[in-house]
Amino acid sequence: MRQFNATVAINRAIAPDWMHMAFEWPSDLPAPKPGQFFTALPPVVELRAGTILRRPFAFAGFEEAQIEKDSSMLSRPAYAHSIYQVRGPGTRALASMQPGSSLDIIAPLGNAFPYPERGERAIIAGGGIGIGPMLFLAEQLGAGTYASSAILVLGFRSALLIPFSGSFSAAGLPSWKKLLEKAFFSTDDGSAGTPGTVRDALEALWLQASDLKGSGTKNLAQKKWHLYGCGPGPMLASLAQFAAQNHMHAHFSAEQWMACGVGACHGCVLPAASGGFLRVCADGPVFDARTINWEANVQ
Amino acid sequence: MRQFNATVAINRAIAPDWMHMAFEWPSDLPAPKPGQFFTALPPVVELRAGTILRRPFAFAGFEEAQIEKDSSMLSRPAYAHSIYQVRGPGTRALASMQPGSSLDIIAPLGNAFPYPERGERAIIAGGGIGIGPMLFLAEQLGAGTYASSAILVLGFRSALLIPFSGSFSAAGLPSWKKLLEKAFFSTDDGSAGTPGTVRDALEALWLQASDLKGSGTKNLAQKKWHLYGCGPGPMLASLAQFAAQNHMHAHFSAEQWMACGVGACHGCVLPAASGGFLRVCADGPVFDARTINWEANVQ
Amino acid sequence: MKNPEQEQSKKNEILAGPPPSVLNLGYDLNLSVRIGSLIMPNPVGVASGTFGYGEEYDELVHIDALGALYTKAVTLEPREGNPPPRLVETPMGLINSIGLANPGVEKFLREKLPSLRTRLCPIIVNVAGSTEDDYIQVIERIEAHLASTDSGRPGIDGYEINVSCPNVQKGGMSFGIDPRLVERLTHSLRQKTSRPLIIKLSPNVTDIAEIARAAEAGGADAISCINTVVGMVIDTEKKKPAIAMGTGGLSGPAIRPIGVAATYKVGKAVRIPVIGLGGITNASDAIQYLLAGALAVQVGTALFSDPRAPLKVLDGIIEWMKRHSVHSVSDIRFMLR
Amino acid sequence: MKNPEQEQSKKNEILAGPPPSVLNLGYDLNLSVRIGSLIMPNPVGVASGTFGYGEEYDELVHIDALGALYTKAVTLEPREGNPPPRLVETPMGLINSIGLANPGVEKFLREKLPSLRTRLCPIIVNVAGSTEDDYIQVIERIEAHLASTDSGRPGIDGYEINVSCPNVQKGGMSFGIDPRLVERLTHSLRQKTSRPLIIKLSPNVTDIAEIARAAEAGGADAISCINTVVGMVIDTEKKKPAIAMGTGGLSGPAIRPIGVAATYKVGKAVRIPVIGLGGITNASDAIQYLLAGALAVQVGTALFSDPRAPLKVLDGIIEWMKRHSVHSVSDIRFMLR
Ligand SMILES: Cc1cc2nc3c(=O)[nH]c(=O)nc-3n(C[C@H](O)[C@H](O)[C@H](O)COP(=O)(O)OP(=O)(O)OC[C@H]3O[C@@H](n4cnc5c(N)ncnc54)[C@H](O)[C@@H]3O)c2cc1C
Ligand SMILES: Cc1cc2nc3c(=O)[nH]c(=O)nc-3n(C[C@H](O)[C@H](O)[C@H](O)COP(=O)(O)OP(=O)(O)OC[C@H]3O[C@@H](n4cnc5c(N)ncnc54)[C@H](O)[C@@H]3O)c2cc1C
Ligand SMILES: Cc1cc2nc3c(=O)[nH]c(=O)nc-3n(C[C@H](O)[C@H](O)[C@H](O)COP(=O)(O)O)c2cc1C
Ligand SMILES: Cc1cc2nc3c(=O)[nH]c(=O)nc-3n(C[C@H](O)[C@H](O)[C@H](O)COP(=O)(O)O)c2cc1C
Ligand code: FES
Ligand code: FES
Repeated sequence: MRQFNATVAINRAIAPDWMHMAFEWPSDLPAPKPGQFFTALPPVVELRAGTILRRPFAFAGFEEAQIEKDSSMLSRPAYAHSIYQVRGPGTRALASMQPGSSLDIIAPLGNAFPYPERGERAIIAGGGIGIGPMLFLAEQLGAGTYASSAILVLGFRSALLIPFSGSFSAAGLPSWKKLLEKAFFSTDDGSAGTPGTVRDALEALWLQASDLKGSGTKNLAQKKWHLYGCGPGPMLASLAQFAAQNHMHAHFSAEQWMACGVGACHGCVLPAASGGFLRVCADGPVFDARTINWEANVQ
Repeated sequence: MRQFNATVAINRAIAPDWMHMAFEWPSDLPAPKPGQFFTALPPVVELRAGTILRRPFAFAGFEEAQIEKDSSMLSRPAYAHSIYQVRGPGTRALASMQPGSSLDIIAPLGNAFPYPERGERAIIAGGGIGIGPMLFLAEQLGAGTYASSAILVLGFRSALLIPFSGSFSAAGLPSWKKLLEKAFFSTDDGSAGTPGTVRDALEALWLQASDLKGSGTKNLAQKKWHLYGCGPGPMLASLAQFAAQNHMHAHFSAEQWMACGVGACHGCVLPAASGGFLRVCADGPVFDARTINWEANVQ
Repeated sequence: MKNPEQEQSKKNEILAGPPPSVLNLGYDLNLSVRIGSLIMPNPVGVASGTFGYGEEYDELVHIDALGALYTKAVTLEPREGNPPPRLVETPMGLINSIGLANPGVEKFLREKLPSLRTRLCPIIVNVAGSTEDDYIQVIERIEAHLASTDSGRPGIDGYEINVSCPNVQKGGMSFGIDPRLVERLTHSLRQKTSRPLIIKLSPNVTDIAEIARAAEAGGADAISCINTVVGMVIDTEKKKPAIAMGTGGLSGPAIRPIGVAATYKVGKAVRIPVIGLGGITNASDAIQYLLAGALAVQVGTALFSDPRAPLKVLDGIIEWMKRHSVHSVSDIRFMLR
Repeated sequence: MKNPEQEQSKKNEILAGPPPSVLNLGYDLNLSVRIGSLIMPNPVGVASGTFGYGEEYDELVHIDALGALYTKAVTLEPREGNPPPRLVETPMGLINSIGLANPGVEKFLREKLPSLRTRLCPIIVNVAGSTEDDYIQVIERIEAHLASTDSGRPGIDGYEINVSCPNVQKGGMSFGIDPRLVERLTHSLRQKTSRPLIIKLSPNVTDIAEIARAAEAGGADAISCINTVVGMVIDTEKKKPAIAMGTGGLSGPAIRPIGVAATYKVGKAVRIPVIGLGGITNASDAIQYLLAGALAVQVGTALFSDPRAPLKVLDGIIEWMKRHSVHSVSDIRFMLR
């Protein structure tokens, strides 16, 4: 964990109100892991915004530094990537930043997604802007087509909102493009993939897997699912139920208003399943789905 | 008086920390007069500035709209000009605005300098950033060399701070350049013109005028002075004393923190010479020097 | 003496219709709110001391469309106010120390009332004083004047009593901190007028609900909540207070959470309407106050950054009501979950 | 029982030197301030509840260089705190409703004290409770523990008593609003410890000076001024309070003018030192508090935007002292013109 001034390298629209930002990563700082997040403090805000808090964002990707073959010099610094939605003054301020400008960052923060256990198949489910950390995780776990071990399931309100696809959308990381090509989709309006929610898409896949048991792809189909999720509160509550019903491991990345971001203020808590509260920034943001009372957090 | 969104046409440095701004003026709004001011609300501020008030600035010049010969179409809009010093968050925000962007303006506000009476010679004294309205007035009164009726006397801390002169300084209005060529100067450090304050420069001119009485330029020298002033509080207090001692008419433009800028809140008052208080925004900003207790305002 | 109730109902006829900005919307929204015998055409007024007596803003604001105009304070004698500097900006706030500068009730009636009579929006006169008798005399004088002049419009539709003034008889402590004083003052003024009587509370107390209940017990028609919060800024270069009087009154967005909390507390404590204010700059801010229990709101400091703020607030409330299918603005105060 | 005075003077020897950031300046500035028997190496501490027990900020802040670390509140029993949401941002402010979540005094002594003992800066334990007895027991328990463990550093150099907590025996009204309760509580605690006893006042009262005088009369060594201001935000889309408990405590730059005014008032009312806080983000803010009469300051909410804020504040105070030729930081409180 460190506070540093990062140079913004990329900051461009990838879907309506969605931006892709990349910034230089200090060469001597451990690389961020999927699930971890950073907090940013943009230098300029609109008049009367009156914001004072840093804003937390999940990492959506990381590119290692490249080192010259013959020397130990960096030929290109490392870059951290994030996908964010423009919602209020903080993200509007972020969206107005030009490449080359400097951004106050504290990172890496929080814990990361655990690897699936032996014999587990990673099912990675992202909803809305929650896809950022899911892309990062899917990349690391080598998610691919249905035949591969890990698969990615993404939910959107409509096909038009899928990033990198619209005509005005800039390209993101090459790995994201590949992942999106192989991903399963759900859309609320049915304009792409399974009509309905991410859970609906998962239910469909689950049925398919059961059907396949005993068939040729038995091996794969029989693997236990390990569900990874990030998205809006109601989605996580629904996925937690799905995971519990089907007795699968599940880890979700949660969100909550934050102040310190490092575990000191106890402001960012969620209700724990066993009573009491857990801090999203320091005990999470990744939680074993069974440890949080997700229902209580959906209002 | 109107509130409008003005397009910024010019916004560039003319001396260390000094900027020249011009913005488009609505074709159907009466032109501002020397002494009048506007208030501006920049759209974006630095983080944690927390400013909410509009910022007042004097007009430093005005260019009429140009109309096509053959039609009644505007070939160029009217422009209002101002010179401002970057001091705090409001002026920093203003200084960061790009030409072409939009600025919330209320104008024209306050009263204007009265014309000199018959037989009066206009002596126009500006100190520091107070030169803005003085340039505007000097242009309207046709200030020129010592032989002309109106003359301009400007005080700075040092020659290096005289606008448009340093190597990095952008040019301002052509009329300003002409006025500055003919102006008398004082500098605190003696690096240009009379060493000392604006008052010292005026005393020198005053002696010169007395010496000339009865000589060839008698006519001009015998004219009564009408002193116009704008600058820091101590300068105005000193000029008020000078004007009183020498029994001359004097009008000064004053400054005070403002909230409403239109006379409603009574926040921007100065102590009146006759007791009570006067509002800078609505009773001024131009006052007959005898009506204000300038000493009481210098702390 | 003429019957102010009658006068009022005459005026209500004129005012009861929706304000200009709503007329052409074609929606059937009820924006009017009732304070005592007065019906305000919409809930958005401009706060005392920030709008003068109206004239200064004539070229910038469509004054007739306001829910109400709360005048700058009127005192018995003319007041020159405090020495400058009187203002200093704070983070999202403003401290003022105007010192109730005003021409006094006689000059007010002579010079300000005629223009107020020409307004189509309700006019609430803000009254201040240093003794109970000061307040009483101001209202007596105004009532006598209104009774003696025969004119279609009274130009004064109610009173807002500023009890935050230092009470000279009680060693400079403000009236507004003592429930007994507030009840007595309200009771005395109640005898003098049947026009709406609004008590404006100071937030600088341990228990604002107690003061509100005292005002209600004294016969007030409504509570305005809140006046400014005591604050101070020190100029660290000059090593002295930024405003001449040392401390002053903090207003603006910085105090909005304090105002909303106070409104919520007062709304639960009394049955008379609450008028919420403090830091309102946009519709969402105003709706916070309405949801907290206010029947109407006032916009003050926000005028200084944008004179259009009050009517933008009104438009935003209308938009919100349509989106949330709320028919009557006076229902919002019961909608907090 | 060991003699805490003696322990303290041992620790003062270690601490009395200038902090790291000053060591290499080559200037002869006296930054230390005395609170009771404790000498703080510089006047800039971190505020209770915003810095945990230190560990969380280890990688971001040079904790040893702080003037003091005021811990998160410690209560007799463990507390889980309030349901979320607990935070909401306001214009230049933050409302929190943490509900004193903490592990309780036993676990604090077992799990938090060892790391506090490793700090070179003074540690002030913030104590909260629902009854007078709660406070007494926390301090008795800590004193007993310190007396029984033999270690070079006590790890606890004083107490800051948070009297803003709701008092369950008095129907939930806070201790801090009643001067008699504050005096009695202070007096009781004074019997239990000779370490510095700092009473932290709530600004949500009519007369904060009266409460400060009560704390002084009860034997307090210093006053911390101010705790958070009651505030509320309503989510106008969900039509419910933004934080689960309804109202919460407002902090940050928005309340700074309120804190400075309170510090000024309290500074004039008592002879014991005042520790100023509320909205300090930079050196100029801190110097406002010092000029208003504070001997030391605390930085709270500003940590959340920039963990470097406290040490930047300290550097800025040093720069200001040099520019204004002030030798000793404790002289600043007498310099207001
Ligand atoms: C661990 C973590 C990771 C996150 N990762 C991402 C990400 O990768 N991409 C992304 O776009 N957003 C992410 N967010 C949410 C992001 O922090 C908020 O959208 C952002 O702070 C909004 O700031 P604003 O000033 O633009 O809007 P505000 O005006 O502050 O808020 C706009 C809306 O966002 C909600 N909101 C604000 N902050 C939070 C928060 N911390 N948690 C939940 N809701 C909030 C508000 O209730 C409001 O409805 C993450 C949040 C957390 C806690
Ligand atoms: C009628 C009038 C005309 C003016 N004309 C000009 C002009 O032509 N060019 C120009 O550069 N400035 C002018 N000013 C001053 C200008 O308004 C301030 O410099 C500006 O508001 C500072 O804003 P800020 O946010 O940058 O600085 P802040 O941080 O607000 O203030 C920086 C410094 O300026 C002082 N200051 C702020 N506002 C005022 C004010 N209204 N009057 C006096 N001092 C103030 C503060 O005390 C502080 O020392 C004028 C002021 C008035 C009242
Ligand atoms: C410059 C100024 C003058 C004020 N004068 C008065 C006054 O004369 N009488 C009064 O009751 N309140 C007065 N107030 C308080 C406001 O009416 C209002 O209660 C307060 O400013 C909070 O609202 P706001 O944040 O919207 O400004 C004044 C406020 C300001 C800023
Ligand atoms: C998240 C948070 C938690 C707090 N917890 C405590 C606490 O446990 N005990 C206490 O006395 N004050 C507590 N406070 C109040 C602060 O110590 C401080 O008095 C207040 O925030 C004003 O200072 P600031 O504006 O610098 O934050 C807390 C404040 C915040 C923001
Ligand atoms: S944000 Fe402070 S504990 Fe999580
Ligand atoms: S600024 Fe309001 S009266 Fe001048």
